[in-house]
Amino acid sequence: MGIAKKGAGVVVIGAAAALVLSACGGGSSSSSSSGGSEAKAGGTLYYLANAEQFDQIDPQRIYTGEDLAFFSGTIYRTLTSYKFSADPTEGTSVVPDLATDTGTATNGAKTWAFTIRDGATFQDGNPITCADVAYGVSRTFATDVITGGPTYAISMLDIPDDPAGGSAYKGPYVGTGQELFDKAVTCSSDNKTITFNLKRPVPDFNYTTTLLAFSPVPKAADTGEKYGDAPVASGPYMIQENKNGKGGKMVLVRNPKWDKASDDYRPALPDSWEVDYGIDPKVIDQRLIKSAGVDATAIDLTVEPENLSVVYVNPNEAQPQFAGRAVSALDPYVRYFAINTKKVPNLKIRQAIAVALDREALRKNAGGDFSGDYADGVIKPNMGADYAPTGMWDTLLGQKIPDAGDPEYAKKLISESGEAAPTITFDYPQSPTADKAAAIVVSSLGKAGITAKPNPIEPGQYYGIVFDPEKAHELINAGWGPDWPNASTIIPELFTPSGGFNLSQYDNAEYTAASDAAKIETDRAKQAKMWQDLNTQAMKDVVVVPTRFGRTQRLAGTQVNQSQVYLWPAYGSWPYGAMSAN
Amino acid sequence: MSDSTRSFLDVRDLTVSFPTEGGLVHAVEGVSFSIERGETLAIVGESGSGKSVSAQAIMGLINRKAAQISGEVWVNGKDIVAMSDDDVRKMRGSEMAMIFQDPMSSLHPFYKIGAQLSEAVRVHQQVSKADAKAQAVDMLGRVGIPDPKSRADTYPHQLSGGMRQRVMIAMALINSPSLLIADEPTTALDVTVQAQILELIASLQQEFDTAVVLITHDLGIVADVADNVAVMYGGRLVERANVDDIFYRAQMPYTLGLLSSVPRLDQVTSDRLDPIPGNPPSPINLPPGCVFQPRCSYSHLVGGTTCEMKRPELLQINADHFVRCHLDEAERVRISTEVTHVLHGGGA
Amino acid sequence: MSSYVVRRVLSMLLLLLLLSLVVFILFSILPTDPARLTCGKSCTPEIIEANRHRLGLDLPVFQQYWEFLKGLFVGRTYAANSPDPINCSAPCLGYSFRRGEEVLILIKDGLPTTIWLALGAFVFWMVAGISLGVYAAIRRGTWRDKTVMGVGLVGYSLPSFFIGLLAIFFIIIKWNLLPYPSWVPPQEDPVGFLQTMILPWIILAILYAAFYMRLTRNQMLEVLGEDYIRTARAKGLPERTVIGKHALRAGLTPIVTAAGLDLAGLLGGAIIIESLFSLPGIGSLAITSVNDADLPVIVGITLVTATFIIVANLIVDLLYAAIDPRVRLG
Amino acid sequence: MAITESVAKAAPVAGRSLRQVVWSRVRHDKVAMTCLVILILLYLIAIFAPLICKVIGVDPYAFDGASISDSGGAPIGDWGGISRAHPLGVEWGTGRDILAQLLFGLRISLLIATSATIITVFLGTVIGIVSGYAGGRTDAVIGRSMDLILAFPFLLIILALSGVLTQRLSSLGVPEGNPSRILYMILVLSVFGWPYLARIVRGQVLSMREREYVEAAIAMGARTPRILFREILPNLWAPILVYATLTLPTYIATEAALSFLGIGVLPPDTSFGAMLANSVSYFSVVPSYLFIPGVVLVVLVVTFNLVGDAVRDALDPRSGRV
Repeated sequence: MGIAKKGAGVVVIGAAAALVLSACGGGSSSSSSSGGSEAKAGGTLYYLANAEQFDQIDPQRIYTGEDLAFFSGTIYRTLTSYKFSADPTEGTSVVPDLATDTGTATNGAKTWAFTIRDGATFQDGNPITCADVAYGVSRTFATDVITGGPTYAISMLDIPDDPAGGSAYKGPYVGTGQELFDKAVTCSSDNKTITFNLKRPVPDFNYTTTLLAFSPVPKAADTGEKYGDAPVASGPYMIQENKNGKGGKMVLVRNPKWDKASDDYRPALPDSWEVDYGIDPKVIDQRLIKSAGVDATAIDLTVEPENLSVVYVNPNEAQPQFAGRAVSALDPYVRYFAINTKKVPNLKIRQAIAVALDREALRKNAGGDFSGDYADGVIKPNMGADYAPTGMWDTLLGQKIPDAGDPEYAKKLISESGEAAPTITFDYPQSPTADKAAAIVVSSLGKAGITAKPNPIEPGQYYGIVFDPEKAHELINAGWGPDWPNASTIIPELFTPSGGFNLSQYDNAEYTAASDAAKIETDRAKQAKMWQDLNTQAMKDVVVVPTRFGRTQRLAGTQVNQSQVYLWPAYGSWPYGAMSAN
Repeated sequence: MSDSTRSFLDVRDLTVSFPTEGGLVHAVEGVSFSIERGETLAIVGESGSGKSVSAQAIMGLINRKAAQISGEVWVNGKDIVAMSDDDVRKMRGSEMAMIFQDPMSSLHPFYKIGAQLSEAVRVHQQVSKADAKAQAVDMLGRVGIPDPKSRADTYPHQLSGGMRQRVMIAMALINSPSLLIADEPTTALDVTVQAQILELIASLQQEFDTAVVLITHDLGIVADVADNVAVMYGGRLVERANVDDIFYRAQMPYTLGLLSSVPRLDQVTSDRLDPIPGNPPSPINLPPGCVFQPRCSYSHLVGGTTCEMKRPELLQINADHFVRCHLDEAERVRISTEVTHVLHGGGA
Repeated sequence: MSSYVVRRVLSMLLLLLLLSLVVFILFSILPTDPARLTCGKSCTPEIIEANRHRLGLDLPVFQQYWEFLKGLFVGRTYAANSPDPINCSAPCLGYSFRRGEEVLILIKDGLPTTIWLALGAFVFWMVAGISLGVYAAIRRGTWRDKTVMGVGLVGYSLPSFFIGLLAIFFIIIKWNLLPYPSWVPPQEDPVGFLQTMILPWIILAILYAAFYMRLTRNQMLEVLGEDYIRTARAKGLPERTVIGKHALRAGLTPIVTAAGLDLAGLLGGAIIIESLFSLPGIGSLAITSVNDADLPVIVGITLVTATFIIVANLIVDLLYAAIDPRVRLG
Repeated sequence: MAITESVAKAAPVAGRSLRQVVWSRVRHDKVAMTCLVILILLYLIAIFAPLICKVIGVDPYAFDGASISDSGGAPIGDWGGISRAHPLGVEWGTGRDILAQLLFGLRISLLIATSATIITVFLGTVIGIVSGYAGGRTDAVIGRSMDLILAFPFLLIILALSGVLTQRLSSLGVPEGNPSRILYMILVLSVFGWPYLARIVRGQVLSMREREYVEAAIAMGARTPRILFREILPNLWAPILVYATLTLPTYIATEAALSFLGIGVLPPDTSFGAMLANSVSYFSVVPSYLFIPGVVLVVLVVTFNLVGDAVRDALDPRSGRV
């Protein structure tokens, strides 16, 4: 789930918060879950958003952590889901949801089967069947209509590629290659058990199935492009109204057809949810700090820098009056600068850039220790086994590099590179804070004789531009978090040509091969080691310059039940499905 | 009600001066004259001589905040200068009215003339809109506007200059004022129309027994309509007499200058015609002595520097003939006869 | 008269046509590829190509323009060949794939807020501007005049976004005199509406008020020197009538003209104020669309705003004729 | 806003001797003279900003990590960390010196506004004269295009096109980055600014065409360009001067607004608008971020307007004090 998506706020006030706002992820929750009274049913929870709309409401198209967490907790059910828990390991463990269990893998993890629970129905009362799930999955293949969503189904399901590009199956609308899909995804005679036949072993496929891309869609109700306008709910809530833009809101009310008996995953305590769009970040802060009236049961996604000292003593401790309702925790994101290896092929130069960069100033500008810890790779410590220190700043670059950078050494590297000191352009989504970061990049690289030109891009267009090989420049600001706690959703995505987030345009055959091998490694421990090495390898090759393991701060109102006020490791989001009002 | 001793309009020692960046501007200084109902007084003089200012002072149209006014202006037994602005306002348009020089710009372009007239009615009389309108139409008819009923619904720009001036006159007389001040009522109009307008004024004067103050620089008009004439120069009254005295027995060199600068049809040779040399004085710094001295071709006849240094008094020659000059009587009479003789075709 | 209006309307339409063409050409050179924006991170050239075709972006600019024009009158259908074509009924100002909404509807949604904002500010600035201007003119030269003009000059010099920020800082944050602005339609919550709008109104009005004050003053000074004002006084009209009726009526005409155009301009959205006070009006829509490179919306707003202004031009001229009988139309 | 009216009013028929009259009038206007002096000072400050910064010992680009807190990046000390080293405090998160940023911001602000005004005046005058003198089709075409330009929501257009047009400029050989961006600002301001002046000038020319000296010149068979620029232009300087002096401040304000909306100069450089935009995130904690650049901006604009007014009044006493 890239920071790629999620709408930026109004440039005037919102932009400053755009990046932070889209932050979401896993990690240990600190100043939270300090008891709090017993969870009670009823009431309304308010989600105060700066964004003016959800990027996507169509289940197959949702790909932002926060949104996945929100919608899977409220209106959509998937075969499997993550346990609601603040604990890093528990909180990222898979539990059955629409399926009776977490799936059974056979054929060396190349075949996965799930059985759908009895009594699970759509909001129109029709029972949810295997066919509905299969149909939902099939929509992913209509890449011209169902855009923006994860494409694991395409890359994993056992369907040949189309020589002309993409999959041989073109999705349910065109219908081309339907038979291939029906071979790959089969339903039992009672239409209850769904079987996925995969290209390659996917040991953690039941993690993949937590994605809403694998949630059921009744074929009859599918309106393709516009399905998101009136989706059919399978979860405890359904959309009563949704008006985008400033002053707009989405209201979720109870889905009368949802049967508690068929769903022991979601407590679904509140009577309704209200998402208020397009509120100014300063306003959100003020309202949650005051926490008056309906704001007592409100939640937000970020705390503005100016209020950090109001709410927190330090990144790990909230001010007394906010204890229990202020969260400050590592999010799942790694913030980094991708180096376009096509435009900067010379390793020494890439090293010089990494060496010269003043990461200390950058971190300070982002909010100091509130903004996270120095990163040494693209895999975060809270990824568990997959993480191991890469030693990027100690050994990989030839010597120890201070956080503030080492211009002299950078100069030396450049002279060794046999090239003149380069002139590079730095792409970043514009906001006052990002502008200051750009200033830091320019001057710190300048100290090493590297001429850097800032290239601010409107946040809303940012990824549209930097993904375009013609338009992307040498240095690209980015952030990435895993789709589930396995580096298989990081390394291949970021560093292989087939990856969806390969901003570095890194194409190293050997590396790609190793990555592919790691993907299909069924021994988790072995796999973890492989990811660790690939992570280190990428850093050694300076494909990216990791700057921060991101940290996020957010607030909940005084009347939000505090036993669920924590950052859910699964998505680094609120545990929406579990939250309730006192 | 005017008391017997005082004339209907009695201006006494009127002085108007405006403070400006450049200093105090003495527009009018020590002007006195009087006139009865039914009479016509013509005030003549070059532009800047203070004619119009005097007239506006009489109408109380001069903003007292912007100017210093002293002296007395008795209209029908009430002293305008001493009255409150609002009382004067109430008299304007009812007891005294004024016609302006340029009929083109003196009517409000946005309102129908009927409306503009009835407005004048309704300020001073408690009558219904309808009545006021009726009066307006009637008045328009009386000032010789054909088809007044429909004309009342036209806008000023739809009328000719002459017609507009008639409208102005109608507006001035609609409340049958006893004093009418006409400030160069005809200068903006072409000759044929001029005559008509003057006749109109005259006839209406008969009808309402109005006292008319006619301000002009055109002696031709004066000869036709005025009973008395007041000659102004540099803000001062330099000669005042009945019309015959002015035309045949004027004694002030300036008056004579004016007379001789009038082109006359019966004057075969125009070479006789000699305009006054030089320009009128700037009202800001008037010469210390006789204001006319710098242009006066006779001041050398007065011994020493009297004309340069000493302000001449207003001398009374006979019952209603006054003159302001340092020359002694004999000299004045001599010059007068000399000039007038020539003018009236006696000589050559 | 009527023939004049017809002629004006025709030339107006011509101007609009020209304008829309210019807008189209201007924006056809924008770098960001809307097709690229419609497809997320997992994006292949094929997908982009497909999208581009579906959005009709593979057509030459002029054909796209033609499609657009046609859409205005007969409506149009996007992605006709896909399973779920998007129908945009006439008048179709275009379709925002970014927001999955017809441009016209987006603008309609924003318009009420913007209209409320513009009208409110309009009232404020006209009342303040004209009354102060007249006052200064009557008192010309006095210290009162000088003070009013001085204040006016400062007001004229205050950048609206700066006073906007000041207002937010003091009135809302420091002194808590007003709640944070959050738009509600008046019919839903009049109090909240006023609480939200009062600041934007005043701040938007200040600049204009200052300008109209100066304008009014100059106009009045000019008119008060006119002969017909002297005539009015000679009639014995009370000063109140002279100023309030004769002078004001004549002095107002150019003010009306300017006011009409300014109001029209505001109906196109006050970008800065709307953004500062997060009012969901055309201005906010505009800025968001700019940030998202949501071309159809930008084009739509540009055209709508321009239309307002051009129409206002016509109305103002008619008004002018209504006020000043000397003006002949045609 | 339709500044045209006021200026048109302010434009008397310029006689040759008017020049001295105006100057003497302005000279006797104490306020105006004070402002004039201030303006000259401001321009000097802008020109010598780098030098001044050196003298005071501040640097707009130097990051002073020591002056900001390590957690949250807030400046250490009251009022944005005002200290001997940083007279007006430092920027949140970077510790860059506010005073230095102001001085350099002033530089950019004046550069853009001044050049834009010059270009605007040039365009407006030339086009206005041509359209007024040529009349006929030329006049009609120019008139239409003015309507066209004035009908555009220019703020929106400027924002929407900034990216691409800036690139175009660089591809046309203008150095990438700030040069192109500044040039873009100057150009768009001028492009959307000239019609107002052109209208005024056109009006003046129309009334002037009939004047004796022009007719005389025509009668004497003078060539059109000569008539335009020898006979007519000299008599237009009054309205042009007034327009220029009143336009400059509006351009300063507009430029600030634009950079507030994020299309200003690139980092590490900054401008008033950018500083104000930046202040938004912090001003409830550090008000000085808002006040310092804001006040400077206002003072700048007010001073310009006062001078502009003085000139206008001098040219047209009616519009000014008695």
